[in-house]
Amino acid sequence: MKKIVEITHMSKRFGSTVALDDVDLEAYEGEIRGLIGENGSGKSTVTSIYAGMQKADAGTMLFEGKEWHPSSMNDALKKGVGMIVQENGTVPGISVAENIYLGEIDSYKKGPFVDLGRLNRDAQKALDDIGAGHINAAQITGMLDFQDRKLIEIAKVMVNDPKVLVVDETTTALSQKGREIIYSIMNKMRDDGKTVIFISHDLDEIMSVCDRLTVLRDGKIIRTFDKEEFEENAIKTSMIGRELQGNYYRDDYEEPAEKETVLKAEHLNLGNQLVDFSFELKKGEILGVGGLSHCGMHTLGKVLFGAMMPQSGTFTVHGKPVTSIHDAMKKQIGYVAKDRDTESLSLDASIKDNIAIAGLDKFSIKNFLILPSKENAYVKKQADALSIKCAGINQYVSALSGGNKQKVAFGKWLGRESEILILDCPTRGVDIGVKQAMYQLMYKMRNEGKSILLISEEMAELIGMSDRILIMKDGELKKELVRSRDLSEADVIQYMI
Amino acid sequence: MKKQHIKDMIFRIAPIVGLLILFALFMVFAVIKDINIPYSMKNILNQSVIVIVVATGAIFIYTLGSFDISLGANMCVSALIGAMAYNRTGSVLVMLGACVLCAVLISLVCSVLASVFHLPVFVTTIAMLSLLNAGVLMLIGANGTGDIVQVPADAVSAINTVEFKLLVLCLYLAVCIFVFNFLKLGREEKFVGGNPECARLTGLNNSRLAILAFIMAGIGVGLGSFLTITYAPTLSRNTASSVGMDVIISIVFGGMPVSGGARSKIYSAVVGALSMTLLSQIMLMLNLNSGISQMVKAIIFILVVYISMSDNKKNNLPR
Amino acid sequence: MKSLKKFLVLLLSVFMVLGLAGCSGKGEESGSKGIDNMKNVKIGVLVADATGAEALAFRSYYENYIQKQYNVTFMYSDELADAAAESSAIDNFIANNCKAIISFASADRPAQIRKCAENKVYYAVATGTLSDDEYAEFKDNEYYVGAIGPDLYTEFQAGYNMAKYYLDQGKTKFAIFGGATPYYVDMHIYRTAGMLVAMCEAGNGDYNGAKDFGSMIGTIYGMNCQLTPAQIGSVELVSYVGGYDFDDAWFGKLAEAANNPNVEVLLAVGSGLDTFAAFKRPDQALGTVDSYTADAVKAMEAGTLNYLAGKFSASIGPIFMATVSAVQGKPIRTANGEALALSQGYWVATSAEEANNYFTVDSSTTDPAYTKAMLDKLYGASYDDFAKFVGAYSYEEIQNLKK
Amino acid sequence: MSKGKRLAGTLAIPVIACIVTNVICLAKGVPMFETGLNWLTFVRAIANVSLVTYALSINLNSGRFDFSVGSIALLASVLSASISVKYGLHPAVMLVLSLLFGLILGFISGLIYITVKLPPMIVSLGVALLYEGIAYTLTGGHGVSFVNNKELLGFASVPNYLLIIVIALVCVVVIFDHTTFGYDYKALISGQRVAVNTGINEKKNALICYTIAGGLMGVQGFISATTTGSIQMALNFGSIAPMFMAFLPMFIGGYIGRYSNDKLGYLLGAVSMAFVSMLYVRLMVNSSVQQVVSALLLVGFLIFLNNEGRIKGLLHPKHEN
Repeated sequence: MKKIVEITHMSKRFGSTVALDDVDLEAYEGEIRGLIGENGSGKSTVTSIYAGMQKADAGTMLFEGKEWHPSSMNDALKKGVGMIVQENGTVPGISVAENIYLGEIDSYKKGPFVDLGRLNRDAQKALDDIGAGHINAAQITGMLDFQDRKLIEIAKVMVNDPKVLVVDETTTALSQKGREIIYSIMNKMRDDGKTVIFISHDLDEIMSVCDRLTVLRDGKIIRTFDKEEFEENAIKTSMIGRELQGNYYRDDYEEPAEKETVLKAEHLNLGNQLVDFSFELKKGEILGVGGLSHCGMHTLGKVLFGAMMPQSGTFTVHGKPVTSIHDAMKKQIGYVAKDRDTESLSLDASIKDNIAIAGLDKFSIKNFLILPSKENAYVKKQADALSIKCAGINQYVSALSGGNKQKVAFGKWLGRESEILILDCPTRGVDIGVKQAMYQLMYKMRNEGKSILLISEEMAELIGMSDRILIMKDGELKKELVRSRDLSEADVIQYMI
Repeated sequence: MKKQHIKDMIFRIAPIVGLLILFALFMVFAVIKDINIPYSMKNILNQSVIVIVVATGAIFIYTLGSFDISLGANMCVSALIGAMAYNRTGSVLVMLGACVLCAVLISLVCSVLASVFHLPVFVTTIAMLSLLNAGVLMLIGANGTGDIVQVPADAVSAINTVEFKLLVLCLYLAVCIFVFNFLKLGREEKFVGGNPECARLTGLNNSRLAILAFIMAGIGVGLGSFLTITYAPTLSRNTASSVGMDVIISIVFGGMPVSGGARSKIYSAVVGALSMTLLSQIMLMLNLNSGISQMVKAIIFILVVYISMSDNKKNNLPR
Repeated sequence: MKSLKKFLVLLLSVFMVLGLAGCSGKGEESGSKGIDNMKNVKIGVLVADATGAEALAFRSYYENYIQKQYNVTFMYSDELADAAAESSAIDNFIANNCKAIISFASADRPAQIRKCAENKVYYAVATGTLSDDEYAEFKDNEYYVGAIGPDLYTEFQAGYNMAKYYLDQGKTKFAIFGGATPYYVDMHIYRTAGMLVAMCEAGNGDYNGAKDFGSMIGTIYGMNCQLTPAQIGSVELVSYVGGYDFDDAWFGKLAEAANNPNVEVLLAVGSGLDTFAAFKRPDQALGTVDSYTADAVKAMEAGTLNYLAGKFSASIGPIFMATVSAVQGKPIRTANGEALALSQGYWVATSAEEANNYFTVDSSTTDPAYTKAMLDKLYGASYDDFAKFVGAYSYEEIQNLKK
Repeated sequence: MSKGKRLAGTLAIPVIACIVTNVICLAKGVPMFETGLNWLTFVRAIANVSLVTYALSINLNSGRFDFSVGSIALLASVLSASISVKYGLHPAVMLVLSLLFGLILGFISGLIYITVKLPPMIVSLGVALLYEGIAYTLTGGHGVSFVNNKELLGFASVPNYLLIIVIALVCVVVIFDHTTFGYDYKALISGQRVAVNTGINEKKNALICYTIAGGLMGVQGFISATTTGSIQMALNFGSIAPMFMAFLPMFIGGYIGRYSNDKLGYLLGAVSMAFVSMLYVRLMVNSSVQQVVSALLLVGFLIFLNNEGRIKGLLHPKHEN
């Protein structure tokens, strides 16, 4: 096998954080190489540097044995290295075709002008080629859902026929159909003797898809596993640097002790996101809500927190209706939003600011005056309880890793001693160590009699943690499943699609 | 780690260093040009005080990440109303009350309008500017004493002292610092400026906070218009016409980020306004023509703000 | 290290000696009272307009002529928009040890005078006057030097004369640009009133019930200074525009007002060249109060402009001499020891030749209307001599004085 | 969207403006368009407002607030007028010079922005002061006057203004909708981070934006100057006034853009404003009333724009639920 990607002694810092520390990595023709590691381990950083998104501080890169210095993602793509990024990689305000040829419109010039007809035709062909022909190339990208937008990115990369394809945590956001498209592309590339670098935090997925697997931790390469060496515990151990103690999920299968209903929703309607939706949340229960990305479950979370008003229907907490966010908070509801960086946290503010803001009424005197000592004590308590890794509570949140950011977001609501917690994808983009801590925390809270609404796109998490699972599809409640040992992912998925 | 820390420090104190350098320069020229330094000191305070008061209030609006272009016009209307109130009643207290009440009311109308109709705050203030300018002409017309509205000079001469102005300034500054740093309101304002959506999802009522911010700013404008009357009891349609832009320039010069948020500083107004006044004084001593002194001012402005704010780490251009 | 200290001590002593010498020198100089060997006098100048042609002509006379001829330094303020800015500017001048202030800014003259008097700085009004009440308050104040310039009645007269010039030619259809009239600026209101009164007399009619000086001013105020076209007996005010909006509607209004087919004469209370001139038809006449600039002369030659009333830039020479005299302890006051209150009118040109003569003198920095030789006679002069000199302000009289 | 709906959405506002203003005029017994001069005033207003609106919107759409547009018009026209008057140049040459100086000044302004990387609003404050100061210093505070230059003043004519309006519209539409620069520009507006990561040169794009905006303002300065033959100096932000006339047409343009092209929308917004201006002119509305009406129009339209859904809901209450 020919070595196609070769990275030696690469280092990269972001301010005070060391993202990559002397990393050596190589990949060969005809393989699907997995990259796995906790958040902040550097797996996205190393690949994004190779794909031209940013520059390394030190180290050398070779591509097909030659020096490799891409000036931008487009430059890298042109020369044969394409990357599908984790976050949204499309521009919403322009057409699909323009996104596919973003930064390369120059090649569609007819005289001084842009030949829109040819642009659209070529883009449509690119979409058809990857099996995403249902997308109209002339459409405005912002009108499409997340999955179709991902497919556009894939088309954008594939139209350049890359020799190396990097897929960064893309599949979590995709439905089965989307996943199949991407798997088939990856397999075809391997079969054509090209290279795929696949990044995922989903151990099962990465083990089934990849030929070899490299584990990163704290910006260092820990170990590379060959296919035959794949073994879940060994990989996990090398990922977090120690043996996982205790269980990942909870291991009891008892019903909640109490039967008291704390939150009750009746006939909620909101566009196509909620259709005649009714359910009850009991005290001391973890209620999972699952479905595909756009089934309406994220909207449900916002509605229950008073952040969106349903068109019709009611929901009550202890029999009293919730009228606004402020009211929801008074009724002891807490909400951790799905989009951490834009909805849960203010990145340019400190840990203290972020945690304190939700609890101002808890520690201020007469809900008015703030004494620094009380504030610090309040924040410190949460930070310690969650063991947030930071230089101090005055550190800016933007400098924290994903997991620690999520802990801050949790901290906002723990301090308020919320009785009902609405958690929308609480472990999204969080590494295993933190994930486990979160699960333990959720379980502990459940046993203290708190109620948790766990909205999640991860099947295993729902099955592993929930007392009951509500499956949503197109805004409707499709199925209610009760916790049991026999529940498998297939059981759950069949109601989603 | 350390290096970064030091860099942050430098950025943070750059405006203050700028103020000190300007002060040093001022002293050097003052000695060379043999000017009346004690009088000049008093003069600098006198000239900065109004901008400081108004700008300090305006910080609350800037903290939210928005800004108000109608502050000067609001001040003019409030001062006119205050002066008319004095002429009716002969009471300085009534004048103060009228100034503050009118300014707060105008701010309130502006912010409530924006919040009720979901308008962008800045654009609302643009419309407000036109309305207030028209209002000024009408008030002057209604007053019927030519192009001016006047309060008898002896009515306010007793309080036209640096000591009184400093007292007003310190009181208001103390209140603002207190509100900004020790009250729930201040925290919430800063948080909204950092991330409005997150603030909303944390139960903060953004439009209520915007209204409160405008009220705080309105109080500053009201006090500013009161001080304007005491300083120059003859008002015209041009009263406070330069204050609006002076406030923006001073706040930015003082190191306040225009995007607001957690890094907002209440003392920016003080530092910025004093710096700008010192700069003008230096220009005056050099007796440059208006055009050249404005060019020098512009260049120094961009340079100082560049040193204190520029974020070269970011890939993208700021917006 | 030691040598450094020594050096410093040496330096210090040198400075001290120099300083002492300087002080004694000053003492000597202030003893002699001649205008040519006085020590440098710093004079602050307050301006409300830093860009107008007239303001710049005045500034040029002071900076490019007076400052070169006399041992004085002028410090100019920025453009002062309101009373607060005036007050700040005076503070600045006091801090910079100005001995006197000459003011072109009129937002709050009493406040200006009070502040100057409190700080023992002489104060004079250039190209303007105080109201009677104000004069009564300050005439005995030793720091108030006085005012020389057109009083409001003179402004009224300027407007009256301009309109009358055309009415006498038998013109009956007028358009007026009222300048800052809608902003309640007296100077422009009085000029406008003058024009309207002239029309009332010639047309034997009235403008909204008013026909003379007293009632016309009241009527204009009564209209909130927003004038409207009207038939005035046999004369017609066909159109009227006021304000300085500089927006499209304003340009449109100017164009419409000027280009009205009925209008024969365009009258402007100020800036006629920047407003009406561009829209004027060849068959129309244009009269304005403005200053003598090269453009104005050209406009007169081209027939764009037929009547120009303007202040001559050297008209601020006498007030300068009165101020310097006061600073040097030789104040010029009336017999009762009161401050100066002298009126001075406009130079009026109705032909290109006249305008050109005026402009030549007015713009000269070597031989202006009032030269050093002429002004020197005013230094510490008697009130009568001074008043006589100022009173003879017409172009011809000044030319005679020169000879 | 159907063609009919597009046409209706595109033309609704200008047509309403036209009808309402004309009806008011007629009610007062003054027809809006009587003489050729009326048309000249009308067309000049369109040219002026549309140019400023394009210039301001180019950067504002990208989140860059620019206080300096007025100062660019001022300085560009001072430079071109000084040269043209001195050498007795043809108005067309002065127009080209204004455009050129505008482009250069815009370029410099953009260069400062991408160099110091400060929020554009701050940079534009500095640039406005700087350009005002330069203009003042160059002319000694006098400004430029060419009242006697009949040739330059003679530029003001309906065909000339129409030509400018059409050329400006064609230029902005072509540049922003049909060139690679325009495609990149749009990508940067709605997805700055993604676009930059993909390899679009944001600095170059911003620089071009500032340059084009400057050029447009140069032409606007030329129109202002040749209207009365004089350029008044401004200090201390006196030059920012023209910016304010662009806001309402910009919002109108944004609304129309939903149905057709936003640049065309800005022009139609300018046309609507020109009708309103004509109303002020023909009825000799005094300036304080004018200010109030304009402010109310701005607020009113914004309220409509931001509450369209609610307003429609009020007009057509839903019968279900």
